[in-house]
Amino acid sequence: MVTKVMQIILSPVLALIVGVFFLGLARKIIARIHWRYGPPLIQPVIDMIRLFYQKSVSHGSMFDLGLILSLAGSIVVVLFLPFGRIAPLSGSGGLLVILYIMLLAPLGMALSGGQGANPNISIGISRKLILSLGYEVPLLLVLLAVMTHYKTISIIEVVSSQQSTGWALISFPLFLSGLSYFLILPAILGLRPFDVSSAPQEISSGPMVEYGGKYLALATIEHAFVLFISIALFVNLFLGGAANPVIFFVKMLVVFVLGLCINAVFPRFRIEQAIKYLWKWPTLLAFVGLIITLAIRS
Amino acid sequence: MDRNQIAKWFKEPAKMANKYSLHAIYFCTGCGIIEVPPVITSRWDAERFGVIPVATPRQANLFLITGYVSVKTLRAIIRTYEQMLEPKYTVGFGSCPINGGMYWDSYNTIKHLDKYIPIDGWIAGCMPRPEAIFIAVIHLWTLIDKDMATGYIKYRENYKSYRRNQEMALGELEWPPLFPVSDEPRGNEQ
Amino acid sequence: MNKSVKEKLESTFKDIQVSILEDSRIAVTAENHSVLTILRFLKDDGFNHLALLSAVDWIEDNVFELCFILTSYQRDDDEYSDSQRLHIILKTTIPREKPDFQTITAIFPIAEPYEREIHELFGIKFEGHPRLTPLLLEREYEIPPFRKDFDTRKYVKDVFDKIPFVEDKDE
Amino acid sequence: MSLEILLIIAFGGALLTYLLGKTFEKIRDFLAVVISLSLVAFVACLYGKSPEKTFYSGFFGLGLVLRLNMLSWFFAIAISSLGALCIIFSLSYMKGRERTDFYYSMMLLVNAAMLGIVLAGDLVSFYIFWEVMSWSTFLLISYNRGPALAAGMKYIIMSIIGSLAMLIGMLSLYVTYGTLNISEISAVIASASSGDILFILIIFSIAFGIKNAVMPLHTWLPDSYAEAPSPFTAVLSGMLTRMGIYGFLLVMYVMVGMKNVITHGLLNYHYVLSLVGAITIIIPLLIALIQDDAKKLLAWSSIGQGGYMLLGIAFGTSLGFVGGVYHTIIYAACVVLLFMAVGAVEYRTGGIRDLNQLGGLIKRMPIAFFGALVGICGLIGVPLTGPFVSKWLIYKTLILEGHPLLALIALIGTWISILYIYKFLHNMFLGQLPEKYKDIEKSPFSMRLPMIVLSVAVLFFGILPGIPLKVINAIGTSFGFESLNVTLWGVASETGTLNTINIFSAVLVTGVIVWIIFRLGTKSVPVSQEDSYAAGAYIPKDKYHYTAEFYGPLYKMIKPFLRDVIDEFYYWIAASVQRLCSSVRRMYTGDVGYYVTYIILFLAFLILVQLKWKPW
Repeated sequence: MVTKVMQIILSPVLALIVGVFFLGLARKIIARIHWRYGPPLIQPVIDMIRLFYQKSVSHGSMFDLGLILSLAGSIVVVLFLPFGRIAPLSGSGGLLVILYIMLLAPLGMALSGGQGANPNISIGISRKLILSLGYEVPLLLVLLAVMTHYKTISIIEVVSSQQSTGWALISFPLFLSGLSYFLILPAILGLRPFDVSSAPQEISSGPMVEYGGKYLALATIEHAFVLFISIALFVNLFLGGAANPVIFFVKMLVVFVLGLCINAVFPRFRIEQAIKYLWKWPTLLAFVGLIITLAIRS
Repeated sequence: MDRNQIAKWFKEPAKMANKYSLHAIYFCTGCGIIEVPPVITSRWDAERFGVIPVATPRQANLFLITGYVSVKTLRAIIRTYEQMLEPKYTVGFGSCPINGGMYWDSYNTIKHLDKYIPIDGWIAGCMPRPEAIFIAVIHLWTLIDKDMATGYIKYRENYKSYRRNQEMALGELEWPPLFPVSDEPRGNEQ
Repeated sequence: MNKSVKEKLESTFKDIQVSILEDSRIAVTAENHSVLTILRFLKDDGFNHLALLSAVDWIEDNVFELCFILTSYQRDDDEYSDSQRLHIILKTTIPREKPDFQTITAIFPIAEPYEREIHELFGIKFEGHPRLTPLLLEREYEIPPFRKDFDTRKYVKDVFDKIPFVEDKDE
Repeated sequence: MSLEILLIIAFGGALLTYLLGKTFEKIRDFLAVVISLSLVAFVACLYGKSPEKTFYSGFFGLGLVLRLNMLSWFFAIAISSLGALCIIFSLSYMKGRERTDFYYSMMLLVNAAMLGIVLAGDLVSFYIFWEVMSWSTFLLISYNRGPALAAGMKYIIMSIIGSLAMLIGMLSLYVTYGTLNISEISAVIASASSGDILFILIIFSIAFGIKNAVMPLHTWLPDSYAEAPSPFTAVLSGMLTRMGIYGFLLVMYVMVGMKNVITHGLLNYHYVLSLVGAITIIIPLLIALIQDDAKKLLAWSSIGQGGYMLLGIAFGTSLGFVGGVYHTIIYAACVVLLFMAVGAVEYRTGGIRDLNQLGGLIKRMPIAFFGALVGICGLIGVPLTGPFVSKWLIYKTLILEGHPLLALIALIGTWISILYIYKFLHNMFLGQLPEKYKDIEKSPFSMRLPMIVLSVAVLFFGILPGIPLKVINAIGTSFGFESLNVTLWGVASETGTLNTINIFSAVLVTGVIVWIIFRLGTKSVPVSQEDSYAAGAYIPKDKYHYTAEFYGPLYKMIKPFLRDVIDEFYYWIAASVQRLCSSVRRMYTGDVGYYVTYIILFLAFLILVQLKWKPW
């Protein structure tokens, strides 16, 4: 029982460290791609310390509770995701629960933004929800393909069966789903080609318009957790989720750097272009993957 | 990050964090705005100093006023400054915000921006080059270190006179006063 | 080509002076009561683009001078090229004490913002104008700023310099 | 404690309130509440018992039977409790209106009729109560005159068609088996040929499909929900439309027995039913996305959510059955909550339902906002609410039964419902508060009480789903399914267990930790809605709230496909029938000569037929 409690405490802390490191790394890599030095690796930590000391402005109780719900939702998803062998709560619900709890974060952000009473926020939230509808279609196809392929809805079994039968990314029907998941990864993370919902130029950073000191710090922490969750889900489902956390971290690093290189050089999509792209190629790939797994299964 | 820097970090993290993470919001008032893009992009890269442009005053703590201030723009500048969160610093570019510069006798420009909102740092030069802007940032660091960048505290304590000046220059203001301007001197601070 | 326009103008209107400044500029000075008819006439003749409407303050002979600059894009007279398109500058003078004029938005709707600006900066009233509200300036001025007798030094001294500096802890 | 006393109280109460209403207003309201609460208590103490009684057997030699089994008890407790809450809600909603005693008696009558349907043991009494319910619903829908009359007319025509279909089914059953008692039929029907069973299934599913607004038969629902008074819409959407689901359960499980449905179905009927359920999910939810009227939006959403229930019960596995039934009941609570929130806002803002004219009401009506928020989290299936458990069960059946495409449609349905339901919440409660609503006061206590009760119920049954699941599992075992391993916090099985206590404790602990971190930062200053970012400009009054075309880019992409074609098709049929009748009317010209010629011609025709084919 003690190791279980230890794991429950350890995995969010690890996720926070990895997420914040990825944020710092992202700014450094993007800077290097732009031929400039870029901030020190611990710049996000400095930003957060400053933000915590800065005064802040609140628009009402829902404005605070929504943000707290969104951050708590992201942390709870981390508890359900196995990180190497640390898998605190993965037994109680499997992929369906992960899919649904990933819903808490945008809902919390939308509620707190809604009370901010600013049209920039409302436009940002409506774009964020349209984008989430956009990338949900291929994401669901991918998850259903994995679930029907391994005939289970528990993520631990998916990881353990990959130990034996090799990575899902290489096995025949699932490499299509893996590819399509990788194509929609920037949309899930809200990175450059798809950061329509928090576009600084058009809608002055969307839902984060009214976030001041500690609110902005909590929002960046929540973004770090979402970064960790999406990549950890990809590694667990398609790269076999390693035995010990270090290999798991290395796999995540590789996936993240690849995703970042795409992100650094792309201009931002308009929301219609993003939806058209998301519903065309990734959905086609994932659909074919699902049909093949269905054919093999029956 | 040599030894005494780390000691400083532990002694007063707030001040150090304020120094090395200045999120700037800049107001495209006058001709100085053309200097800002090279500063924040690859050629001169302000991000090395932790200065990144942000979209809204709520997320910012550095306010760059780049160039002459017309009477109509002063209204927006005051509104933006009041929406920023403390601790906040302002830097004026060029001589026009200092004393009106070459528009010293124009009926439509604000001569001494210092009368309406506190300015922590000035950069001389009829639109300073990016290097001058970095020197200003370094200068602002030392000011923060020595607790001399106290524009926002001055604004809070002398809000009555600032508000009176603003109303003299702009006539009636649509938004309520930031701090209560009633007669007793010490209103509750923000 | 300028000759034909010059004769046409002189033949139809009697008390106007038409002079050709250079090969593509015609200056027409007319009385302010006949300005509307001339504008209507020129518009029907093809000069349907009002390039500019501006005013000049001749403080010595105590008069405001309104200039209407008309040009046209559609006139396909062959012999003049794009660069020296024919411009007609129609000038009238109105007395400085009673600076009002009738609006020309009926003929050229585009003149509406121009007239508001002139009203705000020179103080010339245009009867019949849909909305003569201030366009650019933030504050009210007793003497409109563009008039020659408006002393900017005095204005700055008694408006901006009167605002005191903010010393620490002043009462 | 027999069942007739229950029905006598229910129907007698309706009559009594009408008569009493004429004289004392106050006592009538009090009486209505007391009767509905007594019904709840009465049904509650019938738990576990299954009395069976024929209360009248002189009807063509058929016994009219009242019986109570686990399934009908579960529906009865839901009907009576939701009915009681809606009557409490309408106490203040109906305060200033005219014809309120007619309204209260009709509400109690509908409540009683639904109880009757659920307790009916044989098809004749089932049919009688079904008709009573349809007619009282018609009267209540067309309560506030004007467009409501047309909506009521449309509703009553379609429900008459449904009742006729049910009548045909009953007659065919009576002719073949000589009895209409459900238990007797279920015993003897196994021997029937598969063609018979298919006919019975189809004819009854038409009747119940219309009531449950399944896709092709759904067109009456949006108009009647929008026009009916809000408390009645809550009852209508909560339990009344779900009588169709009870009908499907009755026919598929009780009467025909699931084994026969699967094996005998030629086109395996339950697969077609699940396909219809899937279509019912996608298209109405997309249409709900582009609605601007709060009630229309909720109406289209409840059509779509009906599809989930069909998906659950269509597969006949124990997991699916438990999921479907639990979704029917707990979703009813959520949608009643949402309609109560709309009713409260409508009551306070003088009947405004258009989503583009409201905004920022969270500051003035916090309890209505809390109710709407819980209703919304329920409708989406957010982890700590009831419908999450039922949706988890339904998805698990779909995936493990090897129908990932149906699971895909159901999951996409959930994401679409997130979009339109956030638009509903945002346009009504969040954003800038308009000038004219600056000083409206809170919703009255009689409206807040039911909302709080329902919110607590939805959250409680989401965190501890074991309680209702145990009851439904008992129903399942009574129908012959193998029982699930139901624990207090979810379903434990080797192919993936659900443990809501873990989720709840995880969310609670992390929430508290994050709240503490939040308090550690410097105190935040409350700020009014005028002090928001507007690029340095001052915020204009009433012009700074983004509601119209909320998902503009998405509308442009999906709007051309979303014309309600079926509705236009029905109107086209009605128009062509009208043209036909008017042409026949022209035959009667009122001139006797014409009539004589018609008679002679017809006689000649008869003689000719007799000579040629000698039919007699």
